[in-house]
Amino acid sequence: MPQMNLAEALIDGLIWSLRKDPKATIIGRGMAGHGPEHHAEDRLKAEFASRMVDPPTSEAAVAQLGVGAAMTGMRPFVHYGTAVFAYEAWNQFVNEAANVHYMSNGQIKAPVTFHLFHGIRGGGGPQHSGSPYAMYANNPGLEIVMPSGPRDAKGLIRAAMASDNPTIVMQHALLLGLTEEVPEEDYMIPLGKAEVKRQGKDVSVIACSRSVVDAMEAATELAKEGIDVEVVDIRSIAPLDVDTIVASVRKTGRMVAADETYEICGVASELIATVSIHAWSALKAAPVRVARPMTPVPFSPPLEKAVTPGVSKIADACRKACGR
Amino acid sequence: MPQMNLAEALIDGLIWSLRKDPKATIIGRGMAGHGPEHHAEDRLKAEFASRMVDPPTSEAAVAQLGVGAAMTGMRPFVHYGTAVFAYEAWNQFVNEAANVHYMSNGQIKAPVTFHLFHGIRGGGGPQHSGSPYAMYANNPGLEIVMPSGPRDAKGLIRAAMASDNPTIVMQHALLLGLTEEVPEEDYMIPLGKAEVKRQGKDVSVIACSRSVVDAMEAATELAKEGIDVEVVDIRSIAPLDVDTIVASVRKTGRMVAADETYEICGVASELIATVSIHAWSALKAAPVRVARPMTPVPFSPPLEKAVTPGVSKIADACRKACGR
Amino acid sequence: MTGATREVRLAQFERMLRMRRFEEMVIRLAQKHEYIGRQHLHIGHEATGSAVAMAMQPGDKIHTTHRNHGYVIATGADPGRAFAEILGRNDGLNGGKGGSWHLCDVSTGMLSTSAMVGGSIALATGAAYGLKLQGAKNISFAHFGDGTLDEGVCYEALNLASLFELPVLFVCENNSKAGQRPSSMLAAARLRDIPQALQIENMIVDGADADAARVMFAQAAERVRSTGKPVFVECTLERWPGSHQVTAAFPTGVTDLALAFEQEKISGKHAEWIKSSDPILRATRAFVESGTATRDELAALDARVTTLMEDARAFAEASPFPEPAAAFSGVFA
Amino acid sequence: MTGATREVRLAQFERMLRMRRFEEMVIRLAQKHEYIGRQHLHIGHEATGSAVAMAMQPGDKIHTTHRNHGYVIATGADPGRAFAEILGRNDGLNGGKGGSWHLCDVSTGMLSTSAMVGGSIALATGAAYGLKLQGAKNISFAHFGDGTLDEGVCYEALNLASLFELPVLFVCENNSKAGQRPSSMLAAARLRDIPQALQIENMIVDGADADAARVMFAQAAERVRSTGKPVFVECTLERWPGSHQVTAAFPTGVTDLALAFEQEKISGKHAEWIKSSDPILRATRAFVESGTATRDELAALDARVTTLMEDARAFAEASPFPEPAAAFSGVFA
Ligand SMILES: Cc1ncc(C[n+]2csc(CCOP(=O)(O)OP(=O)(O)O)c2C)c(N)n1
Ligand SMILES: Cc1ncc(C[n+]2csc(CCOP(=O)(O)OP(=O)(O)O)c2C)c(N)n1
Ligand SMILES: [Mg+2]
Ligand SMILES: [Mg+2]
Repeated sequence: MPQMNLAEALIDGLIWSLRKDPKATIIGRGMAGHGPEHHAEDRLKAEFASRMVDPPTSEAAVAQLGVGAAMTGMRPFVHYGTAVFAYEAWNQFVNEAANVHYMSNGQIKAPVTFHLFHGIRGGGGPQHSGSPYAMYANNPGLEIVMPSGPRDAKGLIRAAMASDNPTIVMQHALLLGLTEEVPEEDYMIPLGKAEVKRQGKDVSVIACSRSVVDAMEAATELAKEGIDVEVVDIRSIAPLDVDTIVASVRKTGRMVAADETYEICGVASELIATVSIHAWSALKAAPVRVARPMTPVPFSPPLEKAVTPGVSKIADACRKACGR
Repeated sequence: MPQMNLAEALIDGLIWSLRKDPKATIIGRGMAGHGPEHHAEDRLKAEFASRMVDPPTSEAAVAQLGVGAAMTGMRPFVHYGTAVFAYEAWNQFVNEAANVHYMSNGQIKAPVTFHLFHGIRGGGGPQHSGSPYAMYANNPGLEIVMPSGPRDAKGLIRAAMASDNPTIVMQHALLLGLTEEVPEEDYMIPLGKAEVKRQGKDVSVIACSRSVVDAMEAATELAKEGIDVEVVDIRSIAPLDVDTIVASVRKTGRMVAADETYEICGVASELIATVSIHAWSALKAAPVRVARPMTPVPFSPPLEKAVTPGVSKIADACRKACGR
Repeated sequence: MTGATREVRLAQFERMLRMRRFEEMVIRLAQKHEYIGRQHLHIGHEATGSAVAMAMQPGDKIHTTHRNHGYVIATGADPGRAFAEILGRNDGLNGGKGGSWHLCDVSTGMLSTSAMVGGSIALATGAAYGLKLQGAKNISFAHFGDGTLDEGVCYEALNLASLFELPVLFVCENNSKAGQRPSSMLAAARLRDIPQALQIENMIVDGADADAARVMFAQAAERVRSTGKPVFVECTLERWPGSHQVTAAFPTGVTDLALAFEQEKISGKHAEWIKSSDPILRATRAFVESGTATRDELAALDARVTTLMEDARAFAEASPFPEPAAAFSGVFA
Repeated sequence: MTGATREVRLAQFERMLRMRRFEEMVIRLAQKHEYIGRQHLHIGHEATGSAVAMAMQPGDKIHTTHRNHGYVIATGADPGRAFAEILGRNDGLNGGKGGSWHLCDVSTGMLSTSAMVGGSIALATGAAYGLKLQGAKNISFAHFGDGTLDEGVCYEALNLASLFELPVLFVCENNSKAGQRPSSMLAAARLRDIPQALQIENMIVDGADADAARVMFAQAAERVRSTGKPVFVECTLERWPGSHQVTAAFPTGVTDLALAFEQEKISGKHAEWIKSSDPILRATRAFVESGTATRDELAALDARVTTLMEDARAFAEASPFPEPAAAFSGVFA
């Protein structure tokens, strides 16, 4: 199996999508970011330049370009270089794309995929560090996935492009260089399925996106202290795989919810609420939340670090959940 | 004390704001809705027509009209007739207004008030029934209040207009006709303070906006069954008055979170997470969530009713929390 | 005048009558039924709507706004199912999930009604993009009001359509009033200065003149088909006095075709609109004055349409409300 | 040529040199320090930026975009504090919280930098509204690039400014490239067709010609002050070849004023830009050719500015990083 970084894997997923479906089409550029991994996009351009278009800086109409085209049967992949740019298309995502199928009573679908780079990314500052997937999740009609590694990125993008629903793929900007073995062939990872990324018996860290990577590192560290951490990657916030999450907490009896969306009404809040509602009696201790604190992301490196959920905060949370 | 409906009370709050502060100014129209209460606006127009302006249907630039003017020292009140219209100004709310003070390191403030009618309102359908305050709450830098009655509406609007921060006032469209005694004189209700609207000992319903009204009715009903309900109106989701919420649950040992934002990553999720984190050991049973289910709001009356949190769902949730 | 045959003109007139009688029935339904929501009627826009519908070919797509009923009917949706939808009934076009503001009928090409100002124009631009990518010969229509030009997304969509050369026909119904406001709030001298600045071919037509509108839209659609590029047509209309009614009402009365010939009988505060702005009465008069049809023929047509709408109403009112469980289905495809 | 005194022209030139030497230092800082984020340098825009700053009067306000450094310096912020901000240091203009993309200095009227395309233009329109409501004689400036015209909110802001007659001067730096794209993606024949359609007085100027830009902005600002209405000035510029550098670089080399007179020494892939587009070299040549200043005088001025920037850099690099706890303060006023 070849090694791929996340940028290469997502481009690979995209290439397979375009190969398999003549209705697949791309709106946007810079799909592999502007960092050291950006060359991954070259393969895509080489094979499919004619199916890619570079739109103006008009996020709202560009979203509708995708939605409207999807309503005629196309499967557009619409890329936003930074998730916050899509704030200009908020209405088009949550109040147009999301409603197409339901409000027509199933007469018509909008199989569009929106692809956004999110996250505290190093120097993004107050306006460019947004991770809006908790906000999107507080709205029906959108499938939302957050790949935490190359293999998932490829399989989830393929599934997003094959889905008949509007789907948002949230890629953490700092994961683009992450490398692992990725199958060369075409495959999909079903939307809405969590994955236990590490088995453990003492505490469940329920996480997604970059926090999964951090949780895995924290787990390695905690193993040395005799704490056996289970890491559940929810992969998708909509639909949410409640069964897998609840099963893990029923097993360990303790939970840490770790995620980079903001604390209030964020993904970590939802995970704790879900577990409290469905598995309250299985909890042996209060759940612990690791999330982005309620402050804009400052530019200065030490300040940015202070607001970033990360390995040591997750490890501390696990210790706390385990009464250490 | 005079009786006022909520529309009259909010106009009264606005009138006091304009009287007390020459920098207060109004952008928008239809502040008292378009329903039977709309005449409440006449008083405002009579006294302050020259300080009101009717903008084009340009939600994004209109938001910035307010924010930019606020940055020069004005205190604009910007009204959106239906909350979802402000989706077109998402970036301007969460990524511009919210960041002004922090990212300038306190050099400049943006004391703007955004006023939005939200909620499942009877016939609003999939596109006009939004209640985006959980989404807004998943972002720092905005104060967000949701008055549940006339007295709160007046006092919170006054406080919002006096605040040095960007503040969002979310009024439930169906509460405009709600009537109660409201002090005639000028007063403020501090932002970020919850209020126990009904004392009880068996179960705490933590709610806001219209769900407070429903919870009060459910409490009356449940009293007949021997269940003594405490109703906590959070009034503000940012800042969130964790102490009052937690104190109530510590007292009753049981909680129902009732709110009209969507279930996933909604206000009810946050309330359950907050209590689970801070008062887990005080809980005698699993918390129960009453929220808007993850479906667009259908137009047809029986369908709309099916997705609306309301008295009977809150009452059932209380019974469940109490093991009945 | 035009060289169109009598049949074509009568066919248009029938569409116009259906549109008008449909809306009049909506007012009656609103007076009778409690839950019907707020309506934005298309009365006064029939010449434009019918002309647009007649310019459409099978496979063409159209997206509309809140003021959509006319288009739904003109493009051929079943009026019974449209009434049922407005009443939130099970047999509604959208199964009761959409209501008046979201009527659509994919079988007639009416892909959606977006009730967000700026929604239809951007979606229709996207649909045109989809059609173009698929190499279809079809074109896309965007219906919207003058107030839509206030919205940034409208400007963005116009720019995209021009830049990418998309086959979309922009139908701007300028009723000189955005929503309930006295006038559009665009600082342009003419609405068309915006598409003009974006290098979109544009034209203007009297949107209450059935013949002129039909000819204009036939030409405009032909331009879009042959060039593959967008065209913008501004349709001037005098706003129907009932447009800003929050509650249902008949400010101009139920349309009486006879008034086309008995102008002296027209009185009241809205006499001017009825006399010179009502496209139905204008068309009625033109038929008879040019000898194309007689008063009796038109009256007979009207009677048939009225019966049709009566039957449609009966169908809709007989339709049950959907089961509550239906609320939870169809969120995802 | 203009009737401006030698002093005014030299004062402008000094601002331009400060702007240039500032940016060149930023490149050096970026090469040296790890954490500096992405920079959008204002090299090549100095004639415009200095002209705008000179048209400002005390109490006027300006909002800028991502390409903001030139305005920060031209309007008089302390370069040491500006460097410190770009380095994320405690003495930065924004205490390290903003970085390059959000530099502001309320004491000089520079209210904010929004790094969202369309942010500055709409905020400046709002500021103009605030000034107008307060009866101030002051005006508001909006700096933005040609790509900004792609954004709907930009169009909306222009419309609002025109409709409400707001005292805002729109400074559109047309460097013929939006971001890293080969050209602006507006379907208009000329950028100014958009403000023109919205009935905003508009003009165009060679934005790399210091004298022309200064005269134009003095006039434009005067128009805004006297009429209370918006004016739109398009400044044409040839994009600096370093603009789309992801990593810091000196594609055109450190500016050497002597090249103004030794054009034959200019070579390499960017020779054309250096020869004819660099506003600093153009101004240098104009001074000497017109006899307004000697090469030695200009070189001496340059040396002073260079020393100033060197001191500013030293100040910034000596400034400590803020304490982590600072991250949590100031969310609310
Ligand atoms: C984004 C958005 N903002 C505001 C509204 C409220 N609204 C409904 S209709 C309307 C006026 C539209 O005017 P115009 O486009 O001219 O259509 P008309 O009603 O005149 O046919 C407005 C502002 C909305 N539906 N969507
Ligand atoms: C809303 C939004 N969309 C996209 C971007 C990404 N972006 C940053 S700069 C830029 C290009 C802006 O071009 P222009 O306005 O001409 O300024 P220039 O860089 O040429 O000075 C873009 C698209 C952004 N910052 N904000
Ligand atoms: Mg109109
Ligand atoms: Mg540019």
